[in-house]
Amino acid sequence: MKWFWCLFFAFWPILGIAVCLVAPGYGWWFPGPAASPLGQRIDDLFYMILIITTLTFIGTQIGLAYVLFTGARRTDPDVQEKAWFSHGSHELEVIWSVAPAFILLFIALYQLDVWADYRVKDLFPHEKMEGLLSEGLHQKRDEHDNMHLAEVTARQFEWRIRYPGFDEDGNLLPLEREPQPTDLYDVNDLHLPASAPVMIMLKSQDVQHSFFLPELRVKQDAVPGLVIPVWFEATKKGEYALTCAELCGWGHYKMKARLVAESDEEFLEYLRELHRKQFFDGVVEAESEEDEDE
Amino acid sequence: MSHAPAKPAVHMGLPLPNSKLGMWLFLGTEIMFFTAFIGTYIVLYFGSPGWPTDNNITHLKIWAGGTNTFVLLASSYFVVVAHEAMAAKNYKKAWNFLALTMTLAFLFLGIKGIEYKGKFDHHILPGQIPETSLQAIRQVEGKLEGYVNETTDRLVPGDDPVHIKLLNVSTEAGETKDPDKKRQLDDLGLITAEFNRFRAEVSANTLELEEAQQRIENLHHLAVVKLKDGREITGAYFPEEPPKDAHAGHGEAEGEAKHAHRRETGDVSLHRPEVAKETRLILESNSNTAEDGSVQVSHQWVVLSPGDVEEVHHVGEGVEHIHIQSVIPYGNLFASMYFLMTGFHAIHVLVGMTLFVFPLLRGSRLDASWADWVENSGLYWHFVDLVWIFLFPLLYIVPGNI
Amino acid sequence: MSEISHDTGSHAHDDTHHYVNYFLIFIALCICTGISVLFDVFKGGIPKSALVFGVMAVAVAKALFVMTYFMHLKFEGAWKFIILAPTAILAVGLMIALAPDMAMHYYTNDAPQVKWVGGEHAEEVAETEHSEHSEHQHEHGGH
Amino acid sequence: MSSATTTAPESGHGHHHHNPEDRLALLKQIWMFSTDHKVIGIQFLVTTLLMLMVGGALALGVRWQLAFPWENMPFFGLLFPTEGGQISPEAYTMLFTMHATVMIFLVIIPVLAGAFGNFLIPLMIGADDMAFPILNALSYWFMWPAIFCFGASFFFGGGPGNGWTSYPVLSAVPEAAPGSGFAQFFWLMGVTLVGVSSMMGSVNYMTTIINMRAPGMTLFRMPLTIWGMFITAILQAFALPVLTAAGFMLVSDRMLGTCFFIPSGMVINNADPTVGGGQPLLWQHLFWFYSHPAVYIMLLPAMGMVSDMLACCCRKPIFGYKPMVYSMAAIAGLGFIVWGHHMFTSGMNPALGMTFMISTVMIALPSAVKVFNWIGTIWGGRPEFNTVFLNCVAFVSMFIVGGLSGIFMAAVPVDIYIHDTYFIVAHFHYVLFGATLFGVFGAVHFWFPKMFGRRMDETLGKWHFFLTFIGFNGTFFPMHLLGVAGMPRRYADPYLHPYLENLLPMNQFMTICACLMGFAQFILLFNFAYSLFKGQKAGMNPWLANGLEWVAPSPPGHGNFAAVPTVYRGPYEYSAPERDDDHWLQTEPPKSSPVPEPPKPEPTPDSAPVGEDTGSSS
Repeated sequence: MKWFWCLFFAFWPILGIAVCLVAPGYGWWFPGPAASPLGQRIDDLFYMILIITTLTFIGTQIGLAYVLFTGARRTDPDVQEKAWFSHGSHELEVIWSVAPAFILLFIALYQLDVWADYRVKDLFPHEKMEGLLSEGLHQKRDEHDNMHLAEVTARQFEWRIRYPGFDEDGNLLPLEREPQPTDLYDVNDLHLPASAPVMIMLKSQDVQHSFFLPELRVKQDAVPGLVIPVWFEATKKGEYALTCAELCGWGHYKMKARLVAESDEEFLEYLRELHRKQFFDGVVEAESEEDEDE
Repeated sequence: MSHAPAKPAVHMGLPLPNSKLGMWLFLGTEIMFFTAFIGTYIVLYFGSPGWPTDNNITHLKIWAGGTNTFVLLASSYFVVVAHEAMAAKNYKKAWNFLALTMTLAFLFLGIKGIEYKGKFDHHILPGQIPETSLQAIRQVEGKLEGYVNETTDRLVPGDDPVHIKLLNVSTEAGETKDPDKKRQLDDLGLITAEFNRFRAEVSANTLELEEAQQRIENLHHLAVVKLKDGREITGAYFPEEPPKDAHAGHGEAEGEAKHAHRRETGDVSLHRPEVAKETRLILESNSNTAEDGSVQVSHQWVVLSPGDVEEVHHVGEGVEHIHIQSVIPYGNLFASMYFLMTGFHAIHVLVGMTLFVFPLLRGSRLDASWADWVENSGLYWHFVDLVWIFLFPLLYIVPGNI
Repeated sequence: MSEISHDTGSHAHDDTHHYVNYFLIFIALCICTGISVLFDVFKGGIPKSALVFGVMAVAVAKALFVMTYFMHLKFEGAWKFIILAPTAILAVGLMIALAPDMAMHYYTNDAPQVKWVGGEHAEEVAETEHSEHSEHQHEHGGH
Repeated sequence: MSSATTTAPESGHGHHHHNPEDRLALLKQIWMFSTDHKVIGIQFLVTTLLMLMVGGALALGVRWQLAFPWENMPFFGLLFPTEGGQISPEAYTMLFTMHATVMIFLVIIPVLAGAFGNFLIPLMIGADDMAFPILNALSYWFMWPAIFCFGASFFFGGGPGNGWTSYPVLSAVPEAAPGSGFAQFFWLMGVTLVGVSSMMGSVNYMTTIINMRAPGMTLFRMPLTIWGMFITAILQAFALPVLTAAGFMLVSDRMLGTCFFIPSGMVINNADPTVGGGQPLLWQHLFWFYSHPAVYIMLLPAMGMVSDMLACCCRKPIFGYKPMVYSMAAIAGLGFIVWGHHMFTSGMNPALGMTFMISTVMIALPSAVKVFNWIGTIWGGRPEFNTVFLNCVAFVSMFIVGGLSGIFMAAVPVDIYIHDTYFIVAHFHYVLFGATLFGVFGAVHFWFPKMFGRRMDETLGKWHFFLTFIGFNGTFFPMHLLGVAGMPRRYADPYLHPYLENLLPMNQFMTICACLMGFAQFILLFNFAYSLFKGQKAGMNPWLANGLEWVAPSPPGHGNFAAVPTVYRGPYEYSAPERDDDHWLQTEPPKSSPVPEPPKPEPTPDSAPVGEDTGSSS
């Protein structure tokens, strides 16, 4: 029976690793490769830690299996051997304290810059964002204007999105902190350019939510009372899932929205369309209703 | 401890009785408990752009805090003396000093009670302080609505919802035989009409804080004035000299500006004309139904001499307790912190007092077996004192200076 | 707690410590309290930071007096450090750790009263508050 | 009972006085207000095992919904006859909230500190009882109002649907979770009462361990179980008051109109805008200041008990006793400064995030040292593959997984992605169930003879272990993959989102495994009840272990020891070469001095060895 248990404990880590190896084939893995440069760095970090932990896992499990097997052998009726009377080994303790310490310290320090790039305001890619706004979108800008392209306000249980509007000449205005009469609104449908990093203001209207773009590896809580800037960059055009990752009430699972990353022109055209709908003077009512149905 | 006293102490450990060690460890946990409160207070204070620091606004009384500090220090001293007396086997003295401590504890709570009463009187209570002008106006609107609904419910019997009952107020007033009740219903009708006008303006968002304040003041003075010439005027009635302008500090220019603004919107009701002393002044409101069916209200100041007035029936007395509260940004947070910290401190005072009750109840039978009890509850009492030593400057003196 | 067996221990312990004039300590504490009240009285004449520092220093001094003498810590063994040091470190550490998030806002604080306090109304508020208050008093006095 | 010096180990069936009447008398005491630490320990054990079944049932409800969303739920569905047996999303939030609440506050914390802490501490250090027996009894009886409060919260509307973390503003404003009005209040009161109970326990344990050790039981002769309990008590004593304070603030936010955690201007569920100026992040800080150390509260005693059991089962001294103690102290010390890693995506200051990240990564170090030492303990041992040993090996093996997956979320950038996904769920189940509960199962089997004088059935025990282990890994290992696939926690219906649709079969597989695991627990309960009356009689020392508890009768009478035992060595001197036996009781005097030396007087406070751990745990 003891051999059975030895095999039992040796078998399951092998099974675990096997499952992990086949999982990507069944789609039980990341929802696609990271669709943003920062996401790729996060993935790289994930795989690096995965390799380190897998090696440690294999090492410790082999060690465990080994000591179990030798222990089991020692209890055979014909081996009347006493257990090894040892209170430990100073050298071993030092080795297995210092070696992991260096590895852990390496992991801790290695990742700092990814975190800093993601969250420290001074390290945001301001220049690229500025370039997108003034050249790509031809936005008329002062130096003091912020670089947000949209304001996302989470509420139970939807995402409300506010875009800047156009001035009389049809130029895109900067997005102000306070709502403006020219602003454009949409719900659960976030359109943004894919050509450069973009930044949004994240707010909450009621409770805490979390802005989660799985394919882009972006997650940031929307904290009531705070306006949090979030930047990300979609590397290719397309639709991405936008979900809520912080419990926000019974309908938490329903906060389903999408991020549409598109070209600058498509984005501007989308805003113009919003503008047309929103400031439609209501003369041809039937037509506008049809528009909304679409 | 478990062993018999005759045996030498054979257990390992510290040269302390378990009870004292346990008390010290417990005090460690208590320190963390108050750390959470004090830490919360400190970080929220710094995190709020405008903590209310004017003691006139927050009704913090520094003399009360200072006296209480002194009271607690004295009680702490008495406990120490009591403990010493226990050690010296002078149980009578110990009892007396414990009793003194108890008295001071009551004194502490009494002073605390006076402070709390001041806060209650001025509604410096968590959740009840408006922090922007809009909130102040909305709050008074809610209070007025509460008054109207409550009075309606009281005066009009039946199970109908309040808004149905309100429609029936005038009918009821016409039908009732009881003159007293009729007058009450009439009053209610007048107040409701004023309230509805107030509310309409609030929801239209055209009301500034000081205008709202004037409105409420007018409402307080709402009266039905019967004149000698038989006329009856309903409106805000100011019998004495015009009350001193509450907003004198704002200067003429601003007042003028406001005036102009109101004239534009066709409402001249808000600024009382300057009249001589001993003149009665009443704001008359006339409502006319316009062609399109909407009700238009016009206001007009009527100046009366005392001789004109035959009888005054004050309608606004019922709502005189309803005021617009001072706007205190971050006042709720202040009130929350104040009551939380002092409240939990007061609970600890009560617990300490409970601890002292037991030896006090022993009376003249207090003996050596209570020495540990007195020492440990003394330790607890000193801790209560310690907390207050920090609460006093943090709550009363430091705010506004950093 | 009232077991007789403890008495021997605690009394033996009590006998070892020195006589303390508790009344003197009490007077010192009262003087300290007086000083902190004086700080408040002469608010105008002292730099604000000095005032805060002074008041808190007085509070710490009072706390130390109470702990050393009233709570007999002066006469206790080394265990007092073992119990109190971690507590003190944790207590201070918690506040320090809370400060970057709660006391300093890395992200924009978005609340109506922030606009009210910091924005256009800033001066007006101060004034209206004051006048409202006096009016308040007046009304209450009138009744 | 003879004194410790003459105590000979007895194998199998002992001669002394435990007959069925004794056990019945013991059982009767369970229902009474007893101040005996053993009875209180057993009371805690029975209560928590029952609560384990409740918490497990709630978990199965959650699993059912994830595997068969919106299909009629067996058993739980009966509570929702109007929906035709479907559960509502509100009920789903209540299910996972209460599952976590019951498991954390009513199972794991009380089973470790309450049940085993109470039963073992006085026995293992050679005391006759706790320092404050009445306080001890109160700490048990405060559990019942807590259980009542948690129970009551079920019956108010939607129940407390805010997760066990109960983040404001959701939990602070009743309108935010319609129907949770009084439920959330009762829930918070329940947490507070559990806190009071734990607080009384922890002060008691610390005093007992510091002051009531038998002569000769120096700090470094204490079994690791005692070290675990001691450090746990310290963690509880200094972290829990902060949560209690925060709990009071949250209650008053809900009930009294204060605004510590409610910012102003929030329009919640079309109610009036909130008034206030508080900060929701404050709760998260205060909550995790306790609840992160609580994770170690839920782990350290199990680590200690597993160390004791492994040494005994392998007939071998613990490998690196002092490193084990130091790493426990280090875990506790670091455990106080890592709470922020629960808030990496919460909008915390990035600088604070970096600090917390480094401390979090470093806490893996003492955990690693412990794992290596456990493997070292088995290395060269002579293990008997009994239920106790199997559970202990499972503990080590599962803890490795839980510990390693922790490194992923310690890395903030990776945590940005996996935060609040099933990866987190996988991680903490591997630590709390995989490690702690397997340790507890082992401990139940190991100390059952001491509690009741009879052994638990080996065959049933092994079946229970086998099925639980399979079911456990089948349930929780795939959760890592769900997390990597980006499935957020607490979703009543993840398949609403297209990118999660292909995870349904895996969820169904996990649910089946969870049912298997749930079924296996009935074997444990049956074994427990059966062995109570029919189990093989155990003598004083059925495992031939060294600890002080094994020189007391099984079950120990009131006062535990006939005479105060004297301790001559540490508890792990198994297989010493100079002896014929492979064990060496702590109370057995050295051969060189047959006459026991008079016990050493108390050490002076300056040499008080407690300093080493309290100091570093700050």
